[in-house]
Amino acid sequence: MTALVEVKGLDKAFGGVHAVEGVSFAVEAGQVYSVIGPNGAGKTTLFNLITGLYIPTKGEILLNGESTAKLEPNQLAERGMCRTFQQMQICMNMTAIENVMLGRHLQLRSSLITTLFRLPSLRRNETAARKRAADLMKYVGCGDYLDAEASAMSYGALKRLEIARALAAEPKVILLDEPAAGLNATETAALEDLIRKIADQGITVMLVEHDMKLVMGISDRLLVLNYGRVLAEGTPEEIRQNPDVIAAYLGG
Amino acid sequence: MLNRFMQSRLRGLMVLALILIILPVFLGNPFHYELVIQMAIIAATVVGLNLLVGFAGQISLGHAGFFGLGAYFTGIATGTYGWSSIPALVVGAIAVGIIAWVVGRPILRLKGHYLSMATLAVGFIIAIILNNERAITGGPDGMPVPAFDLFGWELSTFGRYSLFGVDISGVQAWYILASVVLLLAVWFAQNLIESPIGRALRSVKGSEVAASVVGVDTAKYKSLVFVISAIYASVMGGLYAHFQGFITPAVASFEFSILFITMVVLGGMGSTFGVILGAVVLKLLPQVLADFQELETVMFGLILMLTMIFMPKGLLPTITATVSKRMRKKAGGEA
Amino acid sequence: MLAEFLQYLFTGITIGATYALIALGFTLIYNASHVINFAQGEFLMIGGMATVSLTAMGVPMILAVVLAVILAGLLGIALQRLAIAPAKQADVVTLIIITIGASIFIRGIAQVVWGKEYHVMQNFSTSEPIEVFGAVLNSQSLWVLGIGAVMVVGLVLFFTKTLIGKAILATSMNKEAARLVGIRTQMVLMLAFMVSALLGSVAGIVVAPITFTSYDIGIILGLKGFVAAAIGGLGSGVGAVVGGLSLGIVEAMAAGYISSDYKDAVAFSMILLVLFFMPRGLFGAKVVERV
Amino acid sequence: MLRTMMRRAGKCAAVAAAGLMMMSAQAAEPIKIGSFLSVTGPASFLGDPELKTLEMYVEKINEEGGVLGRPLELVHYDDVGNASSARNFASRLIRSDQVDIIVGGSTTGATMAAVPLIEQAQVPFISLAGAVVITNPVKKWVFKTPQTDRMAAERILTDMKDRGITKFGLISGTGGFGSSGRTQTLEVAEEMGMEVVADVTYSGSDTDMTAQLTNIRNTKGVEAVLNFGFGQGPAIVTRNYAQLGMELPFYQSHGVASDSFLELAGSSAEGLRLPASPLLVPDSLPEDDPQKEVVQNYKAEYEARWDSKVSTFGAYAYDGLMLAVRAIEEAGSTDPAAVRDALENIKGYVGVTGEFNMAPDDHNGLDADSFRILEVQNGEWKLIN
Repeated sequence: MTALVEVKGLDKAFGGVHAVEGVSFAVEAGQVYSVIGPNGAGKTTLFNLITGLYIPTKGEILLNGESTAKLEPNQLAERGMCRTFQQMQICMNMTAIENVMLGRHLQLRSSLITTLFRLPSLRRNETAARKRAADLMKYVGCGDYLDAEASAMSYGALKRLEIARALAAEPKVILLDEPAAGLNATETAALEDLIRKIADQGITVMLVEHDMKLVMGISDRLLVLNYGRVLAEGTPEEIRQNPDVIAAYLGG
Repeated sequence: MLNRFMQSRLRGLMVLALILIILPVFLGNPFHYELVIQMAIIAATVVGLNLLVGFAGQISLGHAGFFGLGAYFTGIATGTYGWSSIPALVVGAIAVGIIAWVVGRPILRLKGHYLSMATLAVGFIIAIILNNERAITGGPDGMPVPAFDLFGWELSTFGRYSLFGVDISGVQAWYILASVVLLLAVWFAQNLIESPIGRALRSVKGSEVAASVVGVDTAKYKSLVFVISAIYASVMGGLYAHFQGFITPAVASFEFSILFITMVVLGGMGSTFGVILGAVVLKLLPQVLADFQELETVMFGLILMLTMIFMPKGLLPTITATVSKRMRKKAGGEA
Repeated sequence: MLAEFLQYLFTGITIGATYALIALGFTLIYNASHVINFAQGEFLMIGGMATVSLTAMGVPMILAVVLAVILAGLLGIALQRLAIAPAKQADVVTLIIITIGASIFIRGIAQVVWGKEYHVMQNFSTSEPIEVFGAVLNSQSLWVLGIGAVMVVGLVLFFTKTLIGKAILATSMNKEAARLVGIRTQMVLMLAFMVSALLGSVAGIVVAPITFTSYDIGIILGLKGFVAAAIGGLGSGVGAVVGGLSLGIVEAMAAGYISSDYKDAVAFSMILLVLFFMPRGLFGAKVVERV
Repeated sequence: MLRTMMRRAGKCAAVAAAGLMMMSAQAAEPIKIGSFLSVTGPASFLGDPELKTLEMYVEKINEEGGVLGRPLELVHYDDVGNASSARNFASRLIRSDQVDIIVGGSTTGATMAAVPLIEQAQVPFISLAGAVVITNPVKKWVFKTPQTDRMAAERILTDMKDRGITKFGLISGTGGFGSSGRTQTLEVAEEMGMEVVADVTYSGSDTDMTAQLTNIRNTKGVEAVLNFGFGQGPAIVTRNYAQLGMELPFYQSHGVASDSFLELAGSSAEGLRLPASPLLVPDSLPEDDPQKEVVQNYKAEYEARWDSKVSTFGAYAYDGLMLAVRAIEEAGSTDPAAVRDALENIKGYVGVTGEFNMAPDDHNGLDADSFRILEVQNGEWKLIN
């Protein structure tokens, strides 16, 4: 079985400083794959590289066996990759549901003429998209905000809204960057359920997260980064027993 | 169903149409009509500009360049080459659209003030060309533009026409034309905003990264909205040229660009009806302030400054926010 | 040939030095507050007009210059306090419109107070031009260049050696952090506007003998200053100087060698070209977008 | 602000209504002289003295009993030098204020923008702007008081020829005045068999024209230099000319024929020549010159009233107003067609600018000789011929 996401010898330097160096790993379809490591280990940089926001200094990323080197983020989205952000990227100039409907952008191709005259086909698609977006909002647990402006939502709700938007794009793989940051215990538990539900649908999940309990509980495999390099890779059980990881985490 | 539809989507358009129907009652003389006609044409231009600035968040300080190109294309095509008005407007719009696309592709990669700078430069270059190509444009002294014609039927502000048996004057006929054009401009703009394309545009302003990771080709949409707003400007420039009967390179000037963007910001960025209000206010202000003579400039600057300081979101959004807050308070008090 | 080239170069450098000084004013305010101050040209106008009108009233030149500079400084403070500070939550474009409103307002007042005529200011020293290899240089150009250089050096020292200067820099880099270490950011912003106004008014005074001065001279010079600042890269002092000089030289060369009709178009095309290859100007900070 | 606007709108409506009601009592009505001028903005040096002149003489005429027993009322708007504002204010004058005649249009751009409207509205219009296009081809309702730029070009080139010059360099502003002047100069030069060997321009906002002048200086065969432009630009050109040490005969156009130009250009202006109205040299005119008295009176009255130097541009407004008054008097009413016909037939009106002899094919009525060639000597204007 070929890997869905494969990273080979990835390097990213910012003015001589290596944020990510020689990182290789593979994520297979259907897995929950987590990336952990101390602050500044290069986790978000890695996600930015995978999703095409940064251009690697060296190395290669394959999505479904295809090199992503020349692809823009939106072209990666067309190939089934979607993500959320550590520093949330919500369009505050739109309503909550419009943010989710934005996620359906790729499914809602309409011509300029159809749009300008608001022809029936567009209206039908819009109604369907709105319904699907509403369902997704309920699914991630922000059904209370169906009529709200994005700017009126709480932090936790926005985090879930961002996941709903990513799901609206019907991705094959979804990258979640610290979804639990800033959430309380109840919210984190709900999030864990949500990630499981997503994984159960057959969507591959990649996760950057600090909450060890959450990560160890739901991950199939883990990647541990330290100073931009791979410290360890394996199942939660293997990681837990890896002496390097223990040393790094205990500050040894 | 129909009721809800009316409420949400077309309410604003209906109100605008109603205002345009009732307004003539208050228009005392042909000059008042002229003012309103100009307001409508300029308002339609800034409705287009607002798509770019208010919704997609891309600042343009050179939009009058496209307005001027449209005006001159129409002026030259109808005046020098004897074209009919509609083909002149259409071909002009296509030509300006292509120019905007060619120019927009590279400069829309720029962000913030650098984009302002680049659009300003484009506007200036257009104005300089119009000013210098005397043989074609008449140079700084400008050129006359024939009356608007619809397949041989001429629309002059001094003519008399019959509409469904009712005798109307030339300015009234123009008023009807300008009203229809404004309503269409608003209708198209609203349709565009509330569509997948519109969401993509707004997401470029809201968060460009978010837009790109859900598959929005932000470069493409920025170019698209740039072209659309340039086409709005071009068509309106053409109508403006016909209506004025005479154009000078001032229609493409930096001052005019600043006036356009000021209308957008003063009225309320991202609010279609807000920018119309902005156009009305800024078009009316010089007429109202004309009596102040020497102090006119001082007053204009002061009003502009104070409005923006105390209503940074623009006139209409601030007014609606205040009104709805009051109403909520009232409703709360009663309950 | 050489004489011709040198002549264009001198012309370009003189105009360019003026642009550079204005661009520095933009840079200063941009650095401290990320505002593009479209009223920057009005500081120039105030400097020139106040000096001219004071000398006409019999005030000695030196005193008139000092008073004019002080007037501009006060205006800078007033602009920040009364127009920019109350609108600090506003959008970038809104702030631009506010400064445009302010510039129209200031210009309006100047027109009422000083009238609409153009005024002459005498050269600071001899009016005899200086000849170099067949090209002539206006003696006032030397003043422009000299005072320009002094001001650039002064600014560098101000930012690197004085506490206030360092505070302005710190605020520009990170407002929150600056506040945490006890910098009164509002005070710093006010200072930035004041220094920028001082800079502008001095520029207005030194160039007045070359360009004449009137109530509306600030419009076009302010605009050119913005252009220069953008070419150089907003926020970069070196950029402002290089941007100003190169804009001036390109204009003069274009007028001399290409077409005087299209020299401004050539200058604006240069901007487009620079921004095409360097989206943040020649010396603009390269920032990595954080997501 | 909105309230003020509403109030004003109300006022406007009230005035309009009142106007309608009073139509019947027209005999008591003042004669409305409409005007749109560039009182502020880049052309304010034209509009400002023009407005002052109009205000002052409307007052004076009213003190002396008005015209046809009716007082004059001046309705004025400032077009800020913007052509589309000019057109809009012209429309306001015609349609809202319903003026009887328009005297205005400081610049050619402002004038030409208003012309199509005025022609359709059929209101007599006396423009105060220079370019030849305003009255050539003749437009039925449009007249003008300043000499055309073509005449200026003819006058200058004749003077050059008299001095034996056949090849000259031309530097002009890119604004309306300079640009039109340039075209006329090129045409006249060709007709007179002269050669324009260098042809450069500068824009109105330029602060240094050394580069353009260097270009002219380095052109082979240049025997003189002509600058066509107005505003502060020609003063800068003059100064740069002196700085470059250029010693060829130097000409300016009538666009800078004012004392303030001398102040700006200072000693650099020494020796330059230009065509101008005799207003700049009232006392040098021979006693038998019919214009002498008019010119001296206008200068004295203007300077007494406004405490500022008289300018030839204000004189255009003086002549415009006087022509309008004369036409109304001759027509015996304010009927537009009658006033227009009267205007077209005015002969031998001696004004400040020159002697006007209107004709159906000449709505300017001046000839090139109304320009006097002046030279700057010791910082003052001297009449050459």
